[in-house]
Amino acid sequence: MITSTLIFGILLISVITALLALFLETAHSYIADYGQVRININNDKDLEVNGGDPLLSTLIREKIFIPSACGGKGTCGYCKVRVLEGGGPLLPTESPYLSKEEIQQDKRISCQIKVKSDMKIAIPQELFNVREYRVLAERIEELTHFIKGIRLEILEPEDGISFVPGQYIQLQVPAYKLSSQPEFRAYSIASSARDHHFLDLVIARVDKGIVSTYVHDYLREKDELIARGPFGDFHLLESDRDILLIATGSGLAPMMSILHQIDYEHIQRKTTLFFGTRTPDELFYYDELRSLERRLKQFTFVPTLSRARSRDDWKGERGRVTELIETYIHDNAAVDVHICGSPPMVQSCVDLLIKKGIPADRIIFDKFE
Amino acid sequence: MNEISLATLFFAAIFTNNILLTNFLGLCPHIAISRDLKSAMGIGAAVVFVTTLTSVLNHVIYYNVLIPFHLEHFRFIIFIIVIASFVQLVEMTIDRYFTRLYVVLGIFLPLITVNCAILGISLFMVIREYTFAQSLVYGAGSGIGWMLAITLVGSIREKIQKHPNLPRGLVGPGITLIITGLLSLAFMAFSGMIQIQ
Amino acid sequence: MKKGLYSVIYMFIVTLCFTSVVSGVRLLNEEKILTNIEARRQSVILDVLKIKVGAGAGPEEIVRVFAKNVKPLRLNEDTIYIGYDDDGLSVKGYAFSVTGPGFWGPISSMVGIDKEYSRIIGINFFDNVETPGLGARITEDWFQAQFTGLPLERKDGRGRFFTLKQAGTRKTLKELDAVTGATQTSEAVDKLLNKELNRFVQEVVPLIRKEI
Amino acid sequence: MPVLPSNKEIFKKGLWIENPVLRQVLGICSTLAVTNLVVNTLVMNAGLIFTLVMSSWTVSLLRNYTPDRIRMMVQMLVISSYVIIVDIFIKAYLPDISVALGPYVGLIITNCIVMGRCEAFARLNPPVPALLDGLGTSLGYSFVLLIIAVVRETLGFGTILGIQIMPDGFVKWTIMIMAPGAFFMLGIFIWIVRSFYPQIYEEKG
Repeated sequence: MITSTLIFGILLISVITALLALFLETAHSYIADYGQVRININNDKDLEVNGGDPLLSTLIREKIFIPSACGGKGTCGYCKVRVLEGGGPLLPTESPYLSKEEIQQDKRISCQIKVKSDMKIAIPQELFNVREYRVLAERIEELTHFIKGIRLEILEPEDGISFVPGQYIQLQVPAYKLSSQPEFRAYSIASSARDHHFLDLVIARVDKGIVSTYVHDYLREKDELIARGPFGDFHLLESDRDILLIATGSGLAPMMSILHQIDYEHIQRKTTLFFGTRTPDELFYYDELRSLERRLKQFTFVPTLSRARSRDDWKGERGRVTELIETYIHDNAAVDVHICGSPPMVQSCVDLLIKKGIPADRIIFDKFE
Repeated sequence: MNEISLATLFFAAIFTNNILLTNFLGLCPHIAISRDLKSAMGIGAAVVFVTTLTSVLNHVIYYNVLIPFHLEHFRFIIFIIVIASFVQLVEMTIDRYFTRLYVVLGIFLPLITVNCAILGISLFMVIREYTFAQSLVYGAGSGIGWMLAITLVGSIREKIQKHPNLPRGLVGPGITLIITGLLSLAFMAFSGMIQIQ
Repeated sequence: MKKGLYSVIYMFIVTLCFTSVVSGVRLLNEEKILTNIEARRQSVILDVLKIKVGAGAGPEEIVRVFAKNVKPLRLNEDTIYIGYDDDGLSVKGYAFSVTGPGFWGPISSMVGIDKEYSRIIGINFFDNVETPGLGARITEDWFQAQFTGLPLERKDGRGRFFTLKQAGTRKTLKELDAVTGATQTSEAVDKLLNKELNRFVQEVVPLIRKEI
Repeated sequence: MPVLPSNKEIFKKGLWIENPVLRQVLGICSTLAVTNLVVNTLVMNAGLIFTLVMSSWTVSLLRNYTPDRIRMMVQMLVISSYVIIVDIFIKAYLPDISVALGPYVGLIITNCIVMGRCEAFARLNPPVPALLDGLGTSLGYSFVLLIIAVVRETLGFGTILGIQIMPDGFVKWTIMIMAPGAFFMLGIFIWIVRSFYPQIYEEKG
């Protein structure tokens, strides 16, 4: 008797929920059917999706993961996406999370707006493009006594990698003496973004660093590795102002990629690169940069040495990159500044530039630990 | 069983036993959406609408399906699923056919599916053994009480948020909670107002 | 439509699994829950009859003491609990429950009366849905303890047994402190208990006398 | 430069860096009401931890089979089933506390954190990380509410877990037991933490 009531109860509840599910499904197919719509991402990729759902969950279905904390409840405001067309009017649930600037940039809260018609959106490349690659160490060369340049060939996937100059990838090395499990570290890409099948990385030896030690001491040409990416939002700032690039040590890598971009996109903005090292033999990519300087008349290369000795026969600048800023950059200069290197160097450069009246939104940096 | 008059219950649900200020229900959207008055009113209206209808709906289901078949212990499941699917359905309908209403009110509906206040009202209704009419009045009253609290906090917050002397750590949720606390204190003064019949 | 059908079947199966598990867990614990509910009800009766149970006694111990010291007596629609002393022979008092509207919902209380039907020996408001920190303070010891010793007599057999006064203004034994800030709850308690005590004295006591 | 999170980091993130109460101020609804006594808070927290961990795990297991449109209903079903189990256990083994908690146990269902973690993390990730995320988040949440409960009980009743700790002459802060006390405490607590760790809790925008 008890068991039969029990089983009947369970069945009844299941029938009720199933009926509700049926109800919702029917309602969905009659009320919320907006048919097939097209979402264009970054002017590049088109997605064919079923309309009617919020943008956030539609993108998740397409394996594009916009970060969000509250799970589409509109209470965290993290899932911002630029919607260029087809977003409809700004909703009151979005406005609390968007500043005036963001509204001007067409930023929207993606869990709140629904996909009802064709849309055009822009999302950070890193969210759209992150993939895992099987790569081959095609060439390893010694750039200085503690920096190696490695060239990776992308074996898989076959269509290679797409990234924005300035971005980085995560390189994974297998378990070895220093580490019982595979480890990965982030390295900026130095090669041209036009080259989808090869990546140049600049890897400085870090004392006891698991990945850098592996690369320096164990990695041989033709070895295979895993890489993930691209990540990061370091990029060439768009305006018609002059361009200033400041790098120390391996921070030169993303600058190289950006210089390639200036070259192939024929960007005519006046460009200056400050590159600081300690001694002349640490100045890697020197010849390449000098020849680029000869070829591009808008580009000036200014290396500086902080510990040049008299026997080095150095005719260029001496001192730190901050001293170059003091000499070369006048107050309130119309310039976009891009900085890459150690955190203290980045910090002192930023402080100095702000003091010189360069607005903070014209300075972009990537700190290398 | 329960003899509270409808008028008393209605006012008590708004003032003396405000669902937000004395029972802490519906705090998440309260903190998130109370940044400005306009959104506060939008979500408040959506809550009034949903609480009124779901408390009635759940009342009917509880007394006509769950009790006769001895399924009371499954009430959590049924109540929340009814609320979730009801809200989803209403939102779909408004979105499709009443676009203007959608921007003002409909957009808030998905946010309040899991609003504790709505399930809370359904549960209180059962525990306190309200009749059908009492459930309707209690649902509506609690919804209005919630709306009142969020609009009050929203309008205070709009002013205080921009004050330059506001400590940085308090910006956002900190100050909202303190305003809510003060309001809750103020609402305690209502407790002598309503006479039981 | 195929997708719709999948959703419906999926929902059905998932619900079936989960409700089965929940029912199983419930079935396993049902007896324990019922004992707990029973023990809670019985401990309230023991409390108002001032029959002592060892401190920290579990539900089983309460049920045992209750079975030994208390006998229920059905009188028409009322159930009276007769409490006996440990010898099991001499009557210690009578307990009966009083339920009625509070401010927010029903308030249930158990009242213990001495064997001469002349005084309250204990009261316990065991169930209410009043506001925590306000009306719900009627369950606090100081409030309940005030009733102990309250004589069950009225002038000329009319008027009230007691009145709840603003805290701190009580002058006689029949004036009790109300809960500050909980006017409605206090009034409800006042009205309910006076009415039900009256009914007990007028209607139930003669019935008990007849039975014993 | 960020790295992809390991399991340990997922756990740590929930516990402190992305602490749901302090950072997003989510999910305080149902539990704040019972923070006037430490013991009630402990029981509610245990219930919440169980519910969140188990629902995250279950939602993650079902993630590849659940149709999107009824996702909400399925999650609700999973969560409320676990909450009923919690309710049954509290009723069976902690009867006194069950009476004190009343309907609030049931309201764990609508705790925004449970839904939030299921929606935002569990339904997109494999079971083990989902479980750890649930554990970290719920522990972080419990930790904050416990601190609030300790302060409220100490000031409001002069006791902790029912044991008197304040001197006899101590005047109880009745306001702490009542609703406003909870709002003030949480507000002040968030204020203190955000003042000490502005870098973590900086509002983006």
